[in-house]
Amino acid sequence: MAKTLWKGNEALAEAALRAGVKAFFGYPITPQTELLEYMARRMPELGRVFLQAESELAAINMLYGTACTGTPAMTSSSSPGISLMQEGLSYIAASEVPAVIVDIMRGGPGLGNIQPSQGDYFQVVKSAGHGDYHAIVLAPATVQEAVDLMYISFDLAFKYRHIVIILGDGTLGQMMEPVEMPPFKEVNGGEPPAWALTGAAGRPHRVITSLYLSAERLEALNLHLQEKLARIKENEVRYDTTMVEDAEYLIVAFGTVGRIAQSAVRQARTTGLKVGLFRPITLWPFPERELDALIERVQGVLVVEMNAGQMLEDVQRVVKDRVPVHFLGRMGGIIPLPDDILPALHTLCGLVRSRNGHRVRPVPA
Amino acid sequence: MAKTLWKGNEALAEAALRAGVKAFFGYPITPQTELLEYMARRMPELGRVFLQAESELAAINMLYGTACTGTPAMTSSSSPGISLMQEGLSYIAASEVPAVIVDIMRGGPGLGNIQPSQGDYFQVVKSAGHGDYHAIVLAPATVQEAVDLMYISFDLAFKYRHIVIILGDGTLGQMMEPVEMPPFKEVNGGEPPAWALTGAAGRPHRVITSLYLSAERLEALNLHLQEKLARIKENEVRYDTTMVEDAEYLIVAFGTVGRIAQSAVRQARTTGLKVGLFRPITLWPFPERELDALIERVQGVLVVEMNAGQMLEDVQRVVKDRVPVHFLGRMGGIIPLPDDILPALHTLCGLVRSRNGHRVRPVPA
Amino acid sequence: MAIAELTPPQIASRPEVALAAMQVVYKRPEALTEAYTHYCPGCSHGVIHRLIAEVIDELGIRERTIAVAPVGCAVLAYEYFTVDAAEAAHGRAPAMATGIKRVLPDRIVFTYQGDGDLASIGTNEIVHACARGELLTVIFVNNSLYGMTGGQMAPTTLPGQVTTSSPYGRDIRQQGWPLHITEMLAMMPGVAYAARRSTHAPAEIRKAKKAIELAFRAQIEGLGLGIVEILSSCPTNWGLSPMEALAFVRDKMVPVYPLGDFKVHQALAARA
Amino acid sequence: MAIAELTPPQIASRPEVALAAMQVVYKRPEALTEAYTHYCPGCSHGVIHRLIAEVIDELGIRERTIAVAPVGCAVLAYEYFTVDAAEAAHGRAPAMATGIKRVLPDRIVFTYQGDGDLASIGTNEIVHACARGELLTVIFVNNSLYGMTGGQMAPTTLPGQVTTSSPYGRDIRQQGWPLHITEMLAMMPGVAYAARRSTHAPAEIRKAKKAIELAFRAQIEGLGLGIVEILSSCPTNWGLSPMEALAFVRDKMVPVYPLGDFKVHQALAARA
Amino acid sequence: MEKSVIFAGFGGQGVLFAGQLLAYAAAEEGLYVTWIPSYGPEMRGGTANCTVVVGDEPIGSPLVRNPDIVVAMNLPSADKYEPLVRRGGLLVLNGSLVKRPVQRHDIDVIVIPANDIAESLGSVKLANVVMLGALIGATGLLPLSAIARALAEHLPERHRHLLAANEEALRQGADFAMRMWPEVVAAVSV
Amino acid sequence: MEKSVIFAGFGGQGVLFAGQLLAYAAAEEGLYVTWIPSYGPEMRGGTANCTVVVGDEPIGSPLVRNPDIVVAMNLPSADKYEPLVRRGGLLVLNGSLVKRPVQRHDIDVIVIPANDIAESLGSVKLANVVMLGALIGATGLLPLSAIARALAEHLPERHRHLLAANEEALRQGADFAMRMWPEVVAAVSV
Amino acid sequence: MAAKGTVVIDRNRCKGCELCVYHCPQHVLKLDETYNTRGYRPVILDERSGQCTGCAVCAVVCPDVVFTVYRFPQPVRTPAVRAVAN
Amino acid sequence: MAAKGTVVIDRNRCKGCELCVYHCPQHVLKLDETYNTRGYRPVILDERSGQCTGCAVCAVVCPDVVFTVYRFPQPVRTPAVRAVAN
Ligand SMILES: Cc1ncc(C[n+]2csc(CCOP(=O)(O)OP(=O)(O)O)c2C)c(N)n1
Ligand SMILES: Cc1ncc(C[n+]2csc(CCOP(=O)(O)OP(=O)(O)O)c2C)c(N)n1
Ligand code: SF4
Ligand code: SF4
Ligand code: SF4
Ligand code: SF4
Ligand code: SF4
Ligand code: SF4
Ligand SMILES: [Mg+2]
Ligand SMILES: [Mg+2]
Repeated sequence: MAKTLWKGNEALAEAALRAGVKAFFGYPITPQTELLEYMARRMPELGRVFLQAESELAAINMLYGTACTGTPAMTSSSSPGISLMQEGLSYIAASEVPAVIVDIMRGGPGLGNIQPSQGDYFQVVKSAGHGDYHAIVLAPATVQEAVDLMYISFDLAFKYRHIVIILGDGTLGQMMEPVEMPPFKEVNGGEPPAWALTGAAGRPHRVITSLYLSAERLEALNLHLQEKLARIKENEVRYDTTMVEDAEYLIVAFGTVGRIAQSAVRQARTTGLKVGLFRPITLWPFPERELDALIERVQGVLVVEMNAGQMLEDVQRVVKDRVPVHFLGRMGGIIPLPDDILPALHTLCGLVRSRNGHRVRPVPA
Repeated sequence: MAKTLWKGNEALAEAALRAGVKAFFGYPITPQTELLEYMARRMPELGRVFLQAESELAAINMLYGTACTGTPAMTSSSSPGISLMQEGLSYIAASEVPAVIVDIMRGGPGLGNIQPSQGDYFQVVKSAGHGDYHAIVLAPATVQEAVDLMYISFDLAFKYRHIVIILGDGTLGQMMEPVEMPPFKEVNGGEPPAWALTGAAGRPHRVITSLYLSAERLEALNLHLQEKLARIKENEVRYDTTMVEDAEYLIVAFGTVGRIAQSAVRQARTTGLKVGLFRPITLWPFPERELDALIERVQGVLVVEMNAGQMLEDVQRVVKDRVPVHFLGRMGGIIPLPDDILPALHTLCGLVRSRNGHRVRPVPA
Repeated sequence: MAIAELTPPQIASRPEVALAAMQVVYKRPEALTEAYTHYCPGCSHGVIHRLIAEVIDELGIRERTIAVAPVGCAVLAYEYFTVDAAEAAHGRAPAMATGIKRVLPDRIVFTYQGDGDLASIGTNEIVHACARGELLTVIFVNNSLYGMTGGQMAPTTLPGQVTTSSPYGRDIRQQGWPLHITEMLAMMPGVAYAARRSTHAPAEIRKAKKAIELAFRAQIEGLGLGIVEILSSCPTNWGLSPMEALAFVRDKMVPVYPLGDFKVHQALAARA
Repeated sequence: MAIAELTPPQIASRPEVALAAMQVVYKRPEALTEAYTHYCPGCSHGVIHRLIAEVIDELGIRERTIAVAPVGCAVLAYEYFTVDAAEAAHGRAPAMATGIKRVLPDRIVFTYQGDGDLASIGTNEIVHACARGELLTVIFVNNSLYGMTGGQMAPTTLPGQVTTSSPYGRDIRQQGWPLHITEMLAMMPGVAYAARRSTHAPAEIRKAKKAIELAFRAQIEGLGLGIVEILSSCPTNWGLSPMEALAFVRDKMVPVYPLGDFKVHQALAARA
Repeated sequence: MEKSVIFAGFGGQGVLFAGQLLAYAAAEEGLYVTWIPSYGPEMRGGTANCTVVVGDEPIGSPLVRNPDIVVAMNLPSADKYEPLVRRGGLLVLNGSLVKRPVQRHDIDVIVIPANDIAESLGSVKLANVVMLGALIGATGLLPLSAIARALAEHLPERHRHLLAANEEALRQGADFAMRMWPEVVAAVSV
Repeated sequence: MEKSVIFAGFGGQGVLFAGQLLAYAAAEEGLYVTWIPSYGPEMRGGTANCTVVVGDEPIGSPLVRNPDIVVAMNLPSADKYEPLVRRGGLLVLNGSLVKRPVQRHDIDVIVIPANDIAESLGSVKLANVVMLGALIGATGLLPLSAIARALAEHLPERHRHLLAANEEALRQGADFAMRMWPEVVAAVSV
Repeated sequence: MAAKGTVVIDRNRCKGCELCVYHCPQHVLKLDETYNTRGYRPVILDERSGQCTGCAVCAVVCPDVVFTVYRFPQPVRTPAVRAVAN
Repeated sequence: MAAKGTVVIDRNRCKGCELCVYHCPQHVLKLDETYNTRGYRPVILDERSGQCTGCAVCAVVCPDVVFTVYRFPQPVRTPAVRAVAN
């Protein structure tokens, strides 16, 4: 096993290189900066494009431009920088060009701090700017998974001509873990896609736009986008489970919290509590069907996030009234550790036993 | 009745003047520009501040600055411009300064077009940037209601030191209706609030920041914000209903679509269909309890929006599995008229009667 | 049949034969599509489009040119050129063009931007494209206001000029002085060519074309960014007839925005 | 007891009595809080803070001054001044300051911004604050890179300078030339005072203070925006000792960024 | 009672203002009313239209797919809206510019040479008010005097000197409808 | 088996690198491992720490509130982390800088004059490796040779000439622990 | 008069802005009385068309690329050259 | 030597950057051997302190406002002025 120790941010960068990214545009922001710095070193070595943009706004629009040429390209940032990219993301989605974005989340709102957080769920999973669409959102829990997801993200982006966002947090970006790096993909050769802007040589000129002055045509675009999203929903759902087979209680958590919850599950099991973990890997498309199926078999759900309850709403939509849904959220850069999760779990189990009608009760501290 | 005919955008501006807004910062964008233009004429007349900003980014940050002085101030824009304000909104929320924003939505994603839309629900109601908070979101259906809500928005903003967003669409902005304008509020006199930046004359210096380097302190801020949001949720829910008393089916719609749905309800009633309308006025806080109470008494719900189903998710969270929820969405600037809603209503009723397990079925066209 | 024998009525009746034999002094450039433009009658955007197309034709670069259209009245510019084109977000054309050019360095990339687009919301992107010396050509159309949204004040609006958002006339104490951004951009070493031209008379239009050519050559020869600011008329929002609007450009705009070259890379100087 | 009779050991043992009788040549300005700063040893941010505080004291404006802190190493500046202060989003300090000044025109508002903040992400906001001639004072700290995030390239990074995001040295063909933004801003009529100073030697520091004073006077006297760019050391990210870092400023930065006044409003000229 | 009217024509023919006059008058009469323009892509020239809904209950939808009444001031508008008038509704055509026969048989139609009447009153610009007059004359939707008051109050300052001419245009439009199309006036159910 | 170690000290004392050495070695041994630094506010000076978790199953939480082992290289770190070591865990203290007695009685403690040993080897900069050596010596968490290999592979280019000195520091740290704290070595349960 | 050149007018492209009319040094252009398919009164050569020199000033000022301009190798006698496409 | 001035050093404010040490024209400053509460070796007046002129150059270059500088109305005899706050 050829594993080497990689820092999350750098591993993401290296995986992107191996996946064939040909251009990187970015702007420094903690806790994501090592990704940019790694690209600054390696892209020129490989004869590819690295450019530090003057801002996140410029970065996303440079990415937009490169994407229009059918070239695999990406940017990365952290929460406030992602807020600045919302307009650009909406343009990219409407234009149907492939783009990969990494968001290594930090504490908010506002300037907040640089500690890990999951406060971007809403803005990344629900909206990403004005209009109707969702990006494909991948939430790795380990550095290896970050690498693996990054490695396929360009394929997804090109397959659907869509935005793929890798959503991590400061922990993932800063930690080191042993990683098996995938091989370098052959990136040269191959015609640019049939929609790409390359110069109208010997063919009619092509246009990439997000402007549709007629309401009918803009609705048609939207229906097409919705149809595409439906296809993605059908084909691209990813999730992971731990000990769910006989679980009576279920933790739902993503990313770093997902892996931490795994420890909590193992510890709880040693005390005889039949707990399992459901970890969505694609936050959009959210693994609704898969979670739904599990709900039939458990007595209560605990959602754990590093926010005030954002994915929680998606879980509630799936669970409906069938079992109680509890929530444990830590914010501002505090990471919920197994020691926090276990009491919340016990509360859930206790409450479930005592009064069954109870629905949601935040257990923040 | 001293009603005069007002165009939505101008009525909003005039109502803000009467409510005591002292500074307006904005950037032109259709279909909101008349609001800015009206302010350009009237604010100088009243000796107040009108400033056209160089961009929406600058506008929201000018507003942020003015808000820090404890001065009632506002900006207005439309969807792509609101996307550009996401970072600033997050800062304002974290800093707990009062600010009023008007969003007259247009078709998206991307440049889209300038026709009416409700595609900003997610970005305005759910996220408005990174981090955990919700703005107070008011969704008027008529020009009169727009005026009335604008008139109280500064009170709300100051009461909670929070963001208030008036969420309308191109229809509301462009249409004229008879309006009774509220009286001018006395705006001079009154000390600036105790947190406002005014110069440290004879008192310790004050700081307004959104930076909390320690995770503990940032979590404390967040818990405080959540507590504040809970208070808002308790006190500020607003909604409207039409013929819900004996309704067997319920339409849920907001803003312009809400008023159009009212026509549909009246027409449906003439055919004997017992339909009612639930129209959230505050989109955040969403009238969960109030809707919940109604759900117990109906057999099916039809959500109608000018988007692909955004408020739909909140309705689903409330309805859970109790009755089927159908959805009718028009996009790209197409406005769902009663003629569109009635067939969707009939489908719902038909389906409800035929197969009861059915949950959500979009009926887009 | 010799041409001289043709009587004019004959030409009129069989123009295809007759005209073919004549010397074509001017014809529609290949780089323009057949589409009718949506511009108002007399709007200079159309003139500027044509000049760009003529230069593209003459330089023989049509098949390797990529255009970036702005948000503004020229938002549909991509429908009027027979080159590949992308539509940028408001103000971001230079960033988008950078993204294109960096991965396709042998293509010719130009942006077309209004004064609201380039000199207001998009100032950051143009400044930094210039600072980096991106090999781009920028056509900057200054009509002193926001045409598309109905005539609001721009940073380029003249002192005292009434617009829908400066209803009492632009007051320099409140709203600042007209922005001479091209002069500012010219200061940066990354800019190889920077000039201001006008559309108010045939001779000026010819000079504008020459400047556009140099702005393309700056890119083609790898010298740096080339930018031409072109004073342009907006009869509609000025409330003037097309001819009056050109007079407004000549009499009101040119005094505030002097025409000329602000930077000519020495490698271009011979051609200027 | 006459001062001359005090022997130094007595002074040392009863400093409060003895020193009180002496002439204070320098003491901590009132406009500074007692907080220890978080800056690295030898970082010029501290010097610049002190100069601002001294000027505020001397102008007697502390109680009506409002500061706007940037995102950058000086993000906590609001903890170090005894004036009201707000913390802006990255690059947006001029917009935020505009919002403050416009509603409190008799207050004195200044922004404190790094080169990443002002000359990269925030270029648009500073250009337009200048274009409008906002009555603001801008202290612009140029340390040639992004200090806070660990030393990445800024638009101000020197040609060839190695940073964590220009690991092979800034290549002007790829990353452009250093941005002389103060010279560019100086061109705008809305700017009443624009200068560049340095912190690399005591005499330079004294000149920097004078410039800061003029930048405040420009605002106080309603002449326009005043901006001082100050070349500043970042020993940490340059990997130099504090003294070496000052030498770097003197030997490497000053040649690229010439010191001097670029714009002095005539009403200030007498005082300059 | 709820009635919807679409005014349509070239930009510059004053259709938005005609609609506003109706709306102002309705508001003055204490009725509920909405007025909404087509605010198309920011392109110049082209056509313009607005929808006015008047009623004695709060107006739900300010837009309608099949209006009760269409006032079409030029041929493209006639072409576009004739098929949309609701069955039994009314189409008012500017006969000066629409020379073709009407296709529908299930609606009432009034054709009035509005440009000619307007020109006879001194300015073709008055055609919009002539058309509005015809609409009022035919339907009695509001008292003519209410429209006249709205005119007096809302005619832009720079057109003040044309007030009398406008009032005359209104009256002549109404007269024409009542005189020349008595069968429609009698039948009209809108 | 899963063990968590926190390395803590002043910035500049090399605690992050010491943790990385452990992590590299663990990875080479085919174990699961996570390393995560405190990445504080971007301020200079101050303290630094990192957490290493080693195990033979995939690591869930890369962070722990109560680590099995703490390596504290200065007094503030000792003060901060002594109370957090899990009951029965191990605290390795740099005796050169931490002169105070240990408060806890429910943990094992090794005190090693790391700075002094390091200085005797030519550079106080070696103290981090001395401490790491002591940890390995006391716990046998990994073979010393694995750490030595990690050193050989990951010592930055500019410190290459100090490789031998580093190896010696590692050895002496381990020796010291085994020689001077045999009862701990015997008891240690981590 | 001897015509030195002529223009072909793309009638439906013309928006009747009259810029060419004002600028034509020979004053040979005017607006038509009738409308083109897009509702504008387009430009036509008037009775003095024989004075057209093919100087192309009209083409230079026209925002809508309405003109194709020709020059005769040698002058063509008699007036009223009127070439209009479609 | 006759001391013309002296400085009071706010010991815990000093970060030991030595800028004052290098810049003092009289070379009367040096770093202490011991650490202050924040872990830095702060500046102290050395044995030549009597040569301090109260010129305040140290205060000008110091990034941490460590110095208060005094000047004596007339010179004070003997060396070793050493004034350190707290
Ligand atoms: C983010 C954003 N803000 C505002 C707008 C609205 N908008 C469209 S065009 C335009 C101004 C265009 O003016 P200019 O660039 O001068 O071009 P012109 O129309 O004058 O040619 C504006 C503000 C937008 N589409 N997007
Ligand atoms: C929108 C956004 N992007 C990026 C950052 C990260 N960031 C913090 S400080 C900084 C750069 C500061 O550099 P400069 O302005 O030169 O100040 P210095 O630290 O050098 O004094 C950056 C990029 C941020 N906080 N917000
Ligand atoms: S509005 Fe002005 S700039 Fe826009 S097309 Fe019309 S004349 Fe041209
Ligand atoms: S990183 Fe540089 S700029 Fe920031 S405090 Fe340290 S020395 Fe100063
Ligand atoms: S070519 Fe010259 S002379 Fe002939 S119509 Fe055109 S402008 Fe007039
Ligand atoms: S300039 Fe062109 S568009 Fe204008 S009238 Fe002449 S031919 Fe027609
Ligand atoms: S006052 Fe002058 S002489 Fe005295 S210590 Fe300071 S720099 Fe040296
Ligand atoms: S300059 Fe200031 S901080 Fe630096 S050593 Fe001297 S007294 Fe200390
Ligand atoms: Mg313009
Ligand atoms: Mg800097």
